[in-house]
Amino acid sequence: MNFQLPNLSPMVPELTMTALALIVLLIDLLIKKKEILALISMAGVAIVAVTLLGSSGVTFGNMFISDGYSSFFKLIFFINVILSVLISIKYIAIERVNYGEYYSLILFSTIGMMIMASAGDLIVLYLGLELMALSTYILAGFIRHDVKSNEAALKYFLLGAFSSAFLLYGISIVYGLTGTTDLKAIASFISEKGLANNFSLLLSVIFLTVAFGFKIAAAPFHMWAPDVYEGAPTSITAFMSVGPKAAGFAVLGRVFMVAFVSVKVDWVAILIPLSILTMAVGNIVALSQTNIKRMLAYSSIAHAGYALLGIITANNEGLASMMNYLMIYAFMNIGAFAVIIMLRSEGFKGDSIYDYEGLSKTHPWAAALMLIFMFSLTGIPPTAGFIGKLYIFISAINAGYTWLVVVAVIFSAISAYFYMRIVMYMYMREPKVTVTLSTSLPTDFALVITTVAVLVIGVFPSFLVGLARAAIRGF
Amino acid sequence: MVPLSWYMMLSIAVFVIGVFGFLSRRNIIIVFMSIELMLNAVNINLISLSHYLQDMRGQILAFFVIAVAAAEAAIGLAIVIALFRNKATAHVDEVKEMQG
Amino acid sequence: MIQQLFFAYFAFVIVVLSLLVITRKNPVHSVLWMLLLFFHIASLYLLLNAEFMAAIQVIVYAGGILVLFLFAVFILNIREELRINKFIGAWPTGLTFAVGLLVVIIMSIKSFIAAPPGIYSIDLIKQETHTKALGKLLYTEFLYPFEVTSLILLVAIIGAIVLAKRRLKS
Amino acid sequence: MKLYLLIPFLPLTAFVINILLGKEVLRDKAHWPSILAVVGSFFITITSVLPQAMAGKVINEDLYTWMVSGTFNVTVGFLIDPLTAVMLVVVTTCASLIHIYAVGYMHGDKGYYRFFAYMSLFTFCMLMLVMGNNFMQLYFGWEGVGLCSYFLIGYYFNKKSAADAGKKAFIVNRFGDFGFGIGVFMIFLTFGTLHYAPVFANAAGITGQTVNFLGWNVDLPTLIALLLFCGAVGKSAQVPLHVWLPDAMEGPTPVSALIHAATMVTAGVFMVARCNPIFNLSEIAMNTVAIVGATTSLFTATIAITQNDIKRIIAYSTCSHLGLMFLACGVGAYAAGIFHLYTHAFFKALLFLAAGSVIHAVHTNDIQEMGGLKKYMPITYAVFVIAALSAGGVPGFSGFFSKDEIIWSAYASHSSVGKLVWLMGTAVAFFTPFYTFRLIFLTFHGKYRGGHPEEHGHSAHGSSHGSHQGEHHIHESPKVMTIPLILLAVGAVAAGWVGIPPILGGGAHFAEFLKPVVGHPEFHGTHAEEWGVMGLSTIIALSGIGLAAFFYLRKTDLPEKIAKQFSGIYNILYHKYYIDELYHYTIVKPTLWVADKVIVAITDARIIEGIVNGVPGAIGKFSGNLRKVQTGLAQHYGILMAAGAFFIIALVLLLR
Amino acid sequence: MEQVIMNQLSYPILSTVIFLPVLGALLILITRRSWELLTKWIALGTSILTFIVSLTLFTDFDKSTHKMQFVEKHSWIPNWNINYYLGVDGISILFVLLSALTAILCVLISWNSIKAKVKEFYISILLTTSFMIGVFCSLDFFLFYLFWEAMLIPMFLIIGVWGGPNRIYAAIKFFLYTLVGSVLMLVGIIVLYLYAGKSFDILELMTKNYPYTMQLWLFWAFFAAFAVKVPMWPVHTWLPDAHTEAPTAGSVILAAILIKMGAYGFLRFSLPLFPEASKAMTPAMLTLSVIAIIYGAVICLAQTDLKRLIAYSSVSHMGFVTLGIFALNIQGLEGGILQMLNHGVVTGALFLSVGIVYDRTHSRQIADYGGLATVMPIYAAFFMVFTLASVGLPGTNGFIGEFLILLGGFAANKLAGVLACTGIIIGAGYMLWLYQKIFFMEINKKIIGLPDMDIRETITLVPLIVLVLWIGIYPNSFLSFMHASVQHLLERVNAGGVQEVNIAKTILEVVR
Repeated sequence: MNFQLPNLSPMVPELTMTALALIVLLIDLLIKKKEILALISMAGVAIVAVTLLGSSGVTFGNMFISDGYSSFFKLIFFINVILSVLISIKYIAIERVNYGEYYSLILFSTIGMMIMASAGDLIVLYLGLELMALSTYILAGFIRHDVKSNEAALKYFLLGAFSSAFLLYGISIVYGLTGTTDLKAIASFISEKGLANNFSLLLSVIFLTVAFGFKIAAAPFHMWAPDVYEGAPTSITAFMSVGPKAAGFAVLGRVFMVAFVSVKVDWVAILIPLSILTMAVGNIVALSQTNIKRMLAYSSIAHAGYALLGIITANNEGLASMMNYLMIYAFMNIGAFAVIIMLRSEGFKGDSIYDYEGLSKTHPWAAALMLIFMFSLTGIPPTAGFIGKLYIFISAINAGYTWLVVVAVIFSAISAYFYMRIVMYMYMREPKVTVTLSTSLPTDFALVITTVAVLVIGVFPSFLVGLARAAIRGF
Repeated sequence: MVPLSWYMMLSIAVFVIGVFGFLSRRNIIIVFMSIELMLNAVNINLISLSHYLQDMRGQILAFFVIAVAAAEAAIGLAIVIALFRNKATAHVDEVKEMQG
Repeated sequence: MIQQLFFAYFAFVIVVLSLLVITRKNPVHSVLWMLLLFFHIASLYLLLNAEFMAAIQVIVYAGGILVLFLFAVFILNIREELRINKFIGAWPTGLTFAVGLLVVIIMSIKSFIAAPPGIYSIDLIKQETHTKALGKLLYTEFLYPFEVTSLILLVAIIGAIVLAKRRLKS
Repeated sequence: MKLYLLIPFLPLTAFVINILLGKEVLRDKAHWPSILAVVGSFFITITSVLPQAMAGKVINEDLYTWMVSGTFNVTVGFLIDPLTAVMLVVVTTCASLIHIYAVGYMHGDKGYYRFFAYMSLFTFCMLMLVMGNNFMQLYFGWEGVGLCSYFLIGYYFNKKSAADAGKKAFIVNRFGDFGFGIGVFMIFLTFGTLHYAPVFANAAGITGQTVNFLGWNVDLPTLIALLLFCGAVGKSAQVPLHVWLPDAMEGPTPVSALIHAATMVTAGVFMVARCNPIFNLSEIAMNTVAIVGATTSLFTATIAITQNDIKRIIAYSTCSHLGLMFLACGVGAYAAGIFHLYTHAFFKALLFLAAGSVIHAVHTNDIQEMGGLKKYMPITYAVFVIAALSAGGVPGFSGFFSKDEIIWSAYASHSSVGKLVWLMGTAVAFFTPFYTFRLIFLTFHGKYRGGHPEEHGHSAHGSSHGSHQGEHHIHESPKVMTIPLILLAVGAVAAGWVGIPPILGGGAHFAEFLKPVVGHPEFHGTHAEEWGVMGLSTIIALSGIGLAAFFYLRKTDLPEKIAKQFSGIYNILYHKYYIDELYHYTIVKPTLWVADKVIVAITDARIIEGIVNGVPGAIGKFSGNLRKVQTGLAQHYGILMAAGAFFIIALVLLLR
Repeated sequence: MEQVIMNQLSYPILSTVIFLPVLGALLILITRRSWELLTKWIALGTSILTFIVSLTLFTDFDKSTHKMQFVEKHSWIPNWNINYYLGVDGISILFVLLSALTAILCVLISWNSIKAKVKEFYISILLTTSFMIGVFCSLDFFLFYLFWEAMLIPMFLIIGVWGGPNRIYAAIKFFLYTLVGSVLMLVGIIVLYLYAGKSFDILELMTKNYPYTMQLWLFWAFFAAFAVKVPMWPVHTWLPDAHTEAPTAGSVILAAILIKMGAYGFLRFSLPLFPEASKAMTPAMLTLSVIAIIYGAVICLAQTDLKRLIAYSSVSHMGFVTLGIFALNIQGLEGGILQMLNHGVVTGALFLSVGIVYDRTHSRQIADYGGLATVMPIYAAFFMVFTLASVGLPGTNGFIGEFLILLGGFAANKLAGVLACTGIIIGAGYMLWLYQKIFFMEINKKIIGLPDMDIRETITLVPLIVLVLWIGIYPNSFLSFMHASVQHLLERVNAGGVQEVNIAKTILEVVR
């Protein structure tokens, strides 16, 4: 039996990325200055991003799909990696965990996400998810001399493993029902055999929802998020508030829209209360937070709720709006974390919101940037956050979910309070503690990128919207 | 011939026992083992389905599950050890510094 | 009939052992019961004509994972373990929902219809041997996930080292 | 060059000059622009406007378009007809004399320029009011004079009572204007324009029409007339809105003379007369006007007999006379009303100015602290008596002719209402001379009852008059004050001679002059009746003087005894029928109470703010509770996940 | 182009007016923090320049047509069919001018009173100005909403950073209140956008007819945004707090421009887009307006805080504006628009005036004043003029607006007109009471020796006095701008045929 090597050209980005991760891992052994690894990682990711261009196609018998959809998500992952690494360099030195593995794990995690985004088969999806998740567990516990970091890793790990057991169980039922794990084959099998009314199928859909809901931190599967976000190294919090969430959305979109498209009505009916609950929990509990990382964790939960609206519309426009939203969220959220990370300095935690009191007096620029990110997260024009929400709302209303959008906008108005609270502390209170900013060139660079992106997308969203639309076209 | 449903029932039973173990035990190691139980339940399901569907995918997935389980166990235990170094406990309910 | 009896035995023992695993106070006992459990599951796999799976169940699980657990258990303080409650306070709630899940899963799964059988009939497997059949697939059709698994294992190694190695003096 | 335009705009110019330059540049010469302007207006009136009006020429011209909105089109325009001409004469004459008088009266006051600025502004507004050719301009002047009245009443603004009085005047007037404004709206809605000419021309067309107003079907002319009359009630201090006028006496005396006697308060009468084509359409409205006027007249006359403040007595007297004017209008004798307006302006301004002269000398308003002043201030005394005789309706004086015509008109109108108001008017004819002469006797006769001079030196007026004015220092006012007094006295005697009724051998020129504008009422009475009515009122007036002389010259202890005997009635009268208190407790207090205790404390703070703050508060509290779900224990999170999965599956099972 | 008249000038005038302040803000951003004087002069210069440029609008405006003028249209976000689309008509042009004028006054009045974070303050003021002008010029819903919401950011900061003691509460309240309303409008905008075949073009949307039920829903969605901004009763309670706590310039912007946006929204959007719904909802709107008039006036009687009183009086005065708008006749509408302008001028002036004494005494309590007319006579005179304008005395601008509104309101609904008139009585009551307490009576010890207004302060108030008298004496120079546009608006509203008004029925319909 002859073995023919499948066409590898669609997965050049993944391969390059793997090579990059391994190279970083190896170089780590050779050099002392770990900052170089960061540089290599970023440069490498930039190169990988370039390879995205020519990488469309399907290979490994539908297991790997590289299309606009996956490429768009990969772009989010790359931006996520680059920005996270930029803000990590100084930070992990301050936290005294300046190890080379950090960067390679980030890269491995990203590979996992890329695999998820490109997965055309539940097996690959599971493995990509595990690759991403395992790397992230480690990263969450990377500050191993810090109890909080350990705790974050432990909780993330326990609940992550729990949720992947659900995922597996769901996969096993789908497999039993359809005899395959290929998404397209599942879809055609379901519609051919008229399985759409089969409760077992719904059971598996629900189990997959649980697992994906866990990844995107949708209520009631969100409970890990606040603790893990708070305990994990801040740079990793930024990283995983964007990457794994986007990856979760990627698989959610693809699995539900491709494999389970025949039971659209059902999973939409499941996701609607989920998204309302998510917005509610995220926005409401965020109101009473005093730790900014934790607050942003809840905010991240809430944003998942908004993005879910894109999936709920269950059409291409909705998916495009969801992708657009996640891209924008990447910029604004990491931007916010970049400011947060600057407050962390030797001997100063800087993650309480009270540490932001009077920041505008002591560090006007940092405060101004934080202000922009907070307004963007609230969704006030002319920032990108508004564009993201607008697109989501347009597509949801277009799909007939006006009432749901009303709910969403009301929660979004509620959310304004906790974002504004930060602004209020920064601008309207007097400084109580002296905050020294641990600025560094990479962090500044990350801030410049995110700020410019937030403002430019806010005023000229055309390119991004067009990109998301183009990406979804071949879905 | 044993009907498929028996296997599936067994799988469900083990899965739920695993869920219960996960949800109620204090000892982290036993919680880990509960997760392994759940994975094993899935494996039982997969392999029996694979057998009855006369298709190898199920077994292949089970194979990967075992591999991943091993990796998970390694990382999980590493996390426990790291935690144990900072806070000498192996009880989940004592690890709740962060809440709210 | 014989098969059914075997199944009945294995199923019963597996359930009982599972319960034992999660109810023992002493983690060492749990690990040992689990070992037994894994052997039974492996036997079940044999019943399903999956020799290779049975083998790795024993080798990887019993041989690898459980030994790892045992190591971990020994680090912990077992004496203290025996003195305190083994369940968390909310275990009744956990039990309720576990039972609830059991009920609703069973209710849903009732409508399960197995997909039509594929090509890997028992005869084919017997003829080709299970290991070979599986191996062939793994290295051809499922090469991609197989490679991904290698990355997972690599990450596991890195992770275990990063997390568990002794504190560096800085 | 339209010369008549200068009449209002000269005072306006004076105002602008004074307000811009008065404080720094003109200082104690601030009276010059104002006096020159108003005297200029006076001469233009006399030399140009009056002859034209006499010649029967009516000017009705628009100056410019003020407001346009759809079909609503209002101009600033001028109408000069006989009625306007009479008003112009009254206003410019009185204003000129009072301006001159004020030079002496206000001398040395530190707000000197301000006083004259306001006076000029007032003159401007009053002239705009009487000269306007449409309701909007009438309204403009109406509010403008109200504003100046507010400024001038509150002229001594550091004094609380003065500031209060000004505010009160303004707000009470607003109540009247409320109706007036709505009346103007109704006119626009009915006629589609606010110009006098088309409105009055078409007025007859609305006879008998009804309109749904706030749920009631009302007769349209009645509605419009009554709404307009509301404004008149406010401005002319008629019952029940008369309460501001006595308080308005807080202002400097020239202000009282000009605004609260001669001109502004008569605007209501002017307006009713001006709108006679509308009023004539409604008997109800006419009767209302007559009864309100008669009531006010009697009501305030009775109050006046118990008051002790020299200016307040005159103020009540003003109310009373204004009531008579309305009485006249109400029985259709507009010309009689305007005639009384005209004579009243002279004698009442004279009364006020004379009173001012007294106050200027003794620095108190309380007649109980005066007495025996005639030897110190003979001129003042003389003019005061002339004014009193005129006001009291003693034959030969101006007041007699006008008052007599009113009473005769009331009697002669062929309605029962006319007879009723005639009776009331006749009663007033008794009270008026009584209280006026009571005032004279208490002030100028007897002995000086003033206390230590220093006590009064500062209290009545600003600090500028603070010198030694004991009994021995009381002296006649300077010439600049007495000459206007004398001139006004001439008017008080002779002004009425232009309207001597035919029965007394006169030509009733006044009524004839006004006839094109206000028409002429139909009288039903013989010459004998007319003689009877005239004789009766004259006898009554004289007996009023006699009684006053008896009480306050002979038996000076009698009034006190009577007051004690009838303390109930006396107190009611002394406290002005408790109207102020009534308003205070039924309108002011409840409104403030509602504002403070209900709206601020309950509606706004509890209900609306309760929801506004309560909902976020509840969300916040909910948030605080909800975060407790996040116990920090991983297994609780797991339970929640399992529960979530369980509930979703269960719901799907149940609902599908 | 038949719908609009493109900009004939050699430069894009509306863009210039909108973005000049932004340019100024950027200039300030790059100046050194220590050069405060330069910052102020840049702010002043920019705002004056903006105003001068905007005067061209006033002179070159063609009053004979209702069409949008000085129109600029560029493709902006083609994916969503969004254009950068600006233009003014007779309804909006006056507010552009007023905004530009207000900016100058705000800079002037803050000259000495803002001492902390000077740079940020002037940036905020300029940005607010820019966004406000943008709101009035936008002909694209997206652009409109962008400006509408973006304005919240600097305004939030102005109140919260430079405000009084309770500023944080006020700022957050202001922000959340208006945000809740705005987001509902956003939903409405999106619904319109989708219904009209994906178009944000306001003029195009106005040409379409919408189903009645949809109109009702959308009317209320837009109402949520506009009513909060106006503010109508009972969603007015942010206003006293925000006005009171904001720094003088903030109060002025709020009073002069920001709350006009709500009424402007009704005019520009609610009426022409949902004519039938507007007509059906007229009774409700009139009721709310009348309640606002009386409620706002009565509540003023019980105030002890100077700025709070003026703030509540705004509620009452804006009640007149909404009354006029929903009278749905030409007098009411034109009166409403003019009264918006008047209220901007007068209340802005009152807040400026209060700011002037506040700078001296740092007290807003009415009880801390008394006899001020003796101490600061010129100031008292200015304040008197504004007080009189506020109570609507003929000869001042307040009279023209109120008269037209009441006339229109009376014509539309007699009861509403009559009840609204009572607001004028009470209005005189509280304003004169206020004036008396502050300027008359015995001199309060706390204010002895205060200097009268200086040149800068006088210059700040003089333009407003001029406007008060100008509009009062010759309102036609402003009314004439509106005629064509208002006429057109009325035609649009009346084109839909008279909808029989039955509140209970319509409410039922909405519920259903």
